[in-house]
Amino acid sequence: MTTVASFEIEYLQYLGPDGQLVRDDLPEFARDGKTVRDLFREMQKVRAFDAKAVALQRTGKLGTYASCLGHEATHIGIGSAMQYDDVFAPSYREYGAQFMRGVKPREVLMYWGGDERGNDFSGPPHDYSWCVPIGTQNLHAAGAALAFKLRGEPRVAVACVGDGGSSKTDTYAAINSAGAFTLPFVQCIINNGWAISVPRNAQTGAKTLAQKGLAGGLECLQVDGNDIIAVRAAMDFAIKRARHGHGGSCIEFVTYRLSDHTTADDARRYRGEEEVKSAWEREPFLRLRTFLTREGLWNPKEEEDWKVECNRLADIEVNAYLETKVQPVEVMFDFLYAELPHDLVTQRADALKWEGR
Amino acid sequence: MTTVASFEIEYLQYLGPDGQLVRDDLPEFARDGKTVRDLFREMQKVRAFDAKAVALQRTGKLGTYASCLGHEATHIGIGSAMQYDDVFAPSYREYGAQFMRGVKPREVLMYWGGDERGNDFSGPPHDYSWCVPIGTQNLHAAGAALAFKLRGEPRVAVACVGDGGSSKTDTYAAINSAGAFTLPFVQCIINNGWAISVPRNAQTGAKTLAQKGLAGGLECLQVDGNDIIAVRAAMDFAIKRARHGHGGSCIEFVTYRLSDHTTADDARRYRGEEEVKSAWEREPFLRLRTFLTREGLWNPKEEEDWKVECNRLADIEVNAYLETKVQPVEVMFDFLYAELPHDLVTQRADALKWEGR
Amino acid sequence: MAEASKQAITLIEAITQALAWEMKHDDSVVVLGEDVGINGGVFRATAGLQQTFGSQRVIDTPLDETTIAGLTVGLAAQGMKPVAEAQFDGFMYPMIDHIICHAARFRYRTRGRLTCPMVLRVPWGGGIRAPEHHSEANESIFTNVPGLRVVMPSSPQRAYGLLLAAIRDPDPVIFFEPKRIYRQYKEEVPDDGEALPLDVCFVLRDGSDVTLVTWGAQVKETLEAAEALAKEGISAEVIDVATLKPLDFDTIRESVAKTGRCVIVHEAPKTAGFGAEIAARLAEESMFDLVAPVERVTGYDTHIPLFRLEMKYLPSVDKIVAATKRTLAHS
Amino acid sequence: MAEASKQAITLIEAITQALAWEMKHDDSVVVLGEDVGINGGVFRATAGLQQTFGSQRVIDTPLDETTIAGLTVGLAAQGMKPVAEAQFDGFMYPMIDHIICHAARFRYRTRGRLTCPMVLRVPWGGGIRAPEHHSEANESIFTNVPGLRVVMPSSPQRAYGLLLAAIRDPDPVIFFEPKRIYRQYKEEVPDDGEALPLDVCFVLRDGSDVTLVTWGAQVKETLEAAEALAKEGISAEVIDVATLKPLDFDTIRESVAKTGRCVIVHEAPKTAGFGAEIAARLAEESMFDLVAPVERVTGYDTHIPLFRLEMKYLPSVDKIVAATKRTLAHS
Ligand SMILES: Cc1ncc(C[n+]2csc(CCOP(=O)(O)OP(=O)(O)O)c2C)c(N)n1
Ligand SMILES: Cc1ncc(C[n+]2csc(CCOP(=O)(O)OP(=O)(O)O)c2C)c(N)n1
Ligand SMILES: [Mg+2]
Ligand SMILES: [Mg+2]
Repeated sequence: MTTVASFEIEYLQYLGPDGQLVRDDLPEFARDGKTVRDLFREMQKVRAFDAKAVALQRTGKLGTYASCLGHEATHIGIGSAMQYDDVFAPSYREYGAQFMRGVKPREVLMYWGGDERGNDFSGPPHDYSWCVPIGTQNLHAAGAALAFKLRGEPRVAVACVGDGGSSKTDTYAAINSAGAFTLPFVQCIINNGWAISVPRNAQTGAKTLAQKGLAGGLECLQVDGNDIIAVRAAMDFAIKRARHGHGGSCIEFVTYRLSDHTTADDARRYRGEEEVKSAWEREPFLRLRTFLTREGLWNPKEEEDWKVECNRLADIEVNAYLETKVQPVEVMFDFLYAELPHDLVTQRADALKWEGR
Repeated sequence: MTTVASFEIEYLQYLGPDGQLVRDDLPEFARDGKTVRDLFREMQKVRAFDAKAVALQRTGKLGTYASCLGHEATHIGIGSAMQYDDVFAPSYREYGAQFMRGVKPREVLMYWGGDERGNDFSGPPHDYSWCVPIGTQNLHAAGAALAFKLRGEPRVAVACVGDGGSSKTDTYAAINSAGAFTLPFVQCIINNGWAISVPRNAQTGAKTLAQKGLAGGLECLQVDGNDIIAVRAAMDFAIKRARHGHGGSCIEFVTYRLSDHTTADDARRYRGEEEVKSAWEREPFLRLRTFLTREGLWNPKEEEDWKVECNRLADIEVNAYLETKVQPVEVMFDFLYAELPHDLVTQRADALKWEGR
Repeated sequence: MAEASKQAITLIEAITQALAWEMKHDDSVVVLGEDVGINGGVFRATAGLQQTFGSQRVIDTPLDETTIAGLTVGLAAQGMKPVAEAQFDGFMYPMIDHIICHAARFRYRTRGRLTCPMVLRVPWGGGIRAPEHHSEANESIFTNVPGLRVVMPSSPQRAYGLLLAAIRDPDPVIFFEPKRIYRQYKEEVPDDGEALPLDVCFVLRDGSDVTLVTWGAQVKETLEAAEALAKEGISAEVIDVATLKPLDFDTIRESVAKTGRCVIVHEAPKTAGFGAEIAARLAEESMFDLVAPVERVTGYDTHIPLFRLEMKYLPSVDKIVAATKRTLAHS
Repeated sequence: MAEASKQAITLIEAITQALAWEMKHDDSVVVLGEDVGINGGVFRATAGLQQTFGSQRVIDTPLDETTIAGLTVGLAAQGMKPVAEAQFDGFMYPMIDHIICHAARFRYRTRGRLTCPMVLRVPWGGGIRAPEHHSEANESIFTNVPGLRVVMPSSPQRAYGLLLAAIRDPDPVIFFEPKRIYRQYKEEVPDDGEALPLDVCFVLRDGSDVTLVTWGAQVKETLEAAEALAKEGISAEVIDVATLKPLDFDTIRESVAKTGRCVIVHEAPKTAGFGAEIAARLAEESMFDLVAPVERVTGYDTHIPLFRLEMKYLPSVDKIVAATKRTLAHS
């Protein structure tokens, strides 16, 4: 038989779980350890925020919340590689990436706290907000990428979806569109092992999730999502390709969901303690501490101080959230269409009437 | 970097367009030239039928009709490899495959002639009927395959979709399900170069359509769809794998749509004569004539006689179709639910009243 | 099981009980969806079923609603009785293509050769302080689709009996479960395998002054409103439509013939909600019985807000009482 | 162009003319869909546009409606004005998820930060002897969805003016085109870029005895019925709803206040068709004006049959006349 096409999926990792470098071609940005340290600090900020958010939910001050515990390297790596003009399409837990783009923690809390104003956030106004219907955001990002291409703008659209979401037909549609139109698009598949209670292997027979991109002719890569150096390097590569008109990529970030799926979930029902314990040994902070300490860029005192600062910053956000007044009832109508249609005037008045207004 | 997965897409062809063998490992069934001759005869039957159907439409005696001109090797090859108990899910033009399974040409005409009874055909009662919403049938076939697996039945589900349909999200969903559940499923992608006016290359950036299967971890293969020996061999391989519990395959058959998309289409609007002319040089009959003549199994006289017979058989079917009386109006209600719901009694009576009954 | 049946159970437990009964008595019944297996579903509707019936009968699917719908149609066409779950109302839209183009048509298309005896269970509606897309009342979409049945229970007993009927029905059924009342109260539900009919409304309360027509979670507020009205000497008949499609309009017509007034209560947006169909039939068939204009108490024609405002969107006891009183201004 | 405007054109040509006008005057308008490019669309709605505006403005997509819908939402959110085509009504179902969950919600969800100014053009309805799934009247599904506009023209002039309005509207519009009357007759349509309002019904014929309310292809039969009734001395007012959502009920209410009778005509199945909403509003707001029960002349609650029977499914002049006469039996 003749071979008409052949493909290899590579795995990218710089920093092993033990903090040792597994290859000696560190990317430019990582040679200056300070950049890595700054990223590490951002990761700590997210983790501090995340813990506060979970606590808020536990005390009834927040609705269902999706924790990002364990995903910090992937999220910060993705967000830090993007430019302001690029478009980011998150699923619902990539807070780290969004913080790097200017979204405020209080806005995350407002969203999960049942207030639409969280979606009118301080990040780039062209960024998409959180997307609950899994995978659909990928196509909105592909649509953004198509707009950039049509207008000749050197911008890139980046979308995140989970291992579960890699099964969603919209993900395939986005991948296929990106290939068909050679779009400046990066499909990040954040494989954290679980889709609520369904393990990665039940989602697909594909050996890697990166290879989903082959179905659309994209550049495919699997990355250690707990290694921020690898995440950032992979994103730099994919974004550069995209920005220069060379088309889309599909990158699988292998990480682990250390938390429950959301605060409404109880992961002990379906996954073993052993697995979680061993995942804690591969989580993204440990290796960075080792690496940065070795480079002389981090020490326990610094960590202690930074933690205090992270908590202080998080508290400011939590308080700002808690002080947010509920929206007046007419917002239901006033943000529905650009102008209130005549047919809704009576209903709007009725809603006000029930408010005694 | 470490390679975590690698894939090759092979191309299968035995008989070149010129009728010469391109490899010397002919499959068992083809070593006996008579089998190939029988398949050739079936191909001619389909072609004769197809010409009659187009003529019927042109004279106003049939609705829109999708011709299968040029696809005969792919269709007959697929149909001939299947067993009665297997389930076939066609798109809308794989008449050849269906005839091999017992569907009558008159039933095809009834369907395109605006009569639902064409769907209640003489083929296996578990086979799906024609499917207009592109690609959806693939998932129904995957569902059938799941039923077989759950019940432990050694049956296989085979679905056909076009190059256009390979972009449809349902196709991905079927492929992914087949991989996730290790289903006895064969996804045939019949690449005839065009999806109405949209050429194959506009559908996807993927180099082959076979590699769509990689997204679900299926066995993938590209086949010369104008070479009936290759088609049959590929199907035998995929069906055997499936029947033995080894899972699904995704096979791309490269052929060419020699006709307009349907009788409602005018392909001259969007494709060049040159392309069509050169496709006629690769069509499936030429090479078979050369091959069988060389083997001493075919000659012009035989062909002449067989053509007459094919036309006679087709005429019988056409006449049976033309004599079909229109269904009584109450079928609208009587086949909607197992039992007529009380709420529809008045409407049914109204429909009869307008018939003067 | 016989034991269990003596205990009062919630609506969600009645769902589980019905699934378990039917799986035990009919091998062709399989349950599929996201997280329905070891996790027992995000609402625990399938809790324990995989443990009892195995992973061949209770199947976790890949995360894709198109996949679930398409596989379900295929399973049903090939002799199984699949009961699929859409995890939330807001996630069922990708299923619509397979439901409308195939599930609702297989019998019609093939003149009865292939059929589609499937059930799609959908946790439905708002009021549980859930995130976006977890609170939709989208039943009306399906009521315009020929070939479907649309069912929505509003009590543990009706959940049990109607779900059994839905699974046994030879045609596709969209089975909406009002999640707000999943655990609202308990009721004794004998585990006797007795199904309820799929085409009659339930008269939950007799009355003579006005007919209150509703379904799903709003049955709660509507009954409360009837109670409040009774205190003021107003006698309200309460009808739980329960089987929206095909509709049993006879029961509603007869009630309105008696009361002369009708208030329709539902959670979905007003315009083109299923209440419109009931009001339309009254305009066609009960014109001369009505002494007052029909009233609809519904969600507004806007999206249900995120949870800080959602209760201001939903029909309330007060709104039902007020509308009823407006009808009583006429005589 | 100035030349062309003097000639009478068909409804489908009016669509092309509107697209061309707006693409010429607004660079952000792009057309996308299956076969919309060199082939000019299977109905020729986009004929010549790719030749004029290039393949960056008139884009053939891969064959997937989810893709088309999702890309369209993305384009619209990022400053483009996409006009997408669903090749036929029966193929739009996979688009519903993006329409309902995103197009209709972007403005609401983000408090106006992101919007979705898109148009989805859908050749709609039966009666052209087409294959299965090519003849659906599914407009009612979208009329229950907040945040959408649903529009359906019934003449070349209205097609031109309403499509221009739809493209310019800052919110998502589902634009149904009654394919049966694509080429029914010609009319002069000045190519002047004048849009029509998106929230008023068109009174096509004044009358005093009865109000006939309809939209889309049935406008033809309804006007013919009015003509036939006129011959018998019955004066029928004919209203083309045209903009179904948001609905201009004022025009209908005022007409019924005058005539006291209403017959609603539509092609979709009766139950939960959009006619139900109009009848419901009459039951709420026009009870005391009506002298006769409301009548609906509609498709039956079954699938439109394949074409040998389809005309027996659709509303006809005779059926409209008969229903109208039933309303006249009351006074
Ligand atoms: C279309 C859709 N179906 C179902 C859900 C319910 N749901 C929310 S999160 C989730 C699992 C997602 O898993 P994955 O994609 O791996 O992302 P992760 O949560 O692990 O980050 C499910 C099923 C949803 N939000 N959207
Ligand atoms: C969901 C859906 N969208 C659009 C169509 C209209 N349509 C019918 S055939 C066709 C092209 C199909 O091309 P391909 O899949 O290559 O199959 P082929 O006709 O070439 O066999 C299209 C767009 C359809 N039938 N279904
Ligand atoms: Mg996951
Ligand atoms: Mg093709």
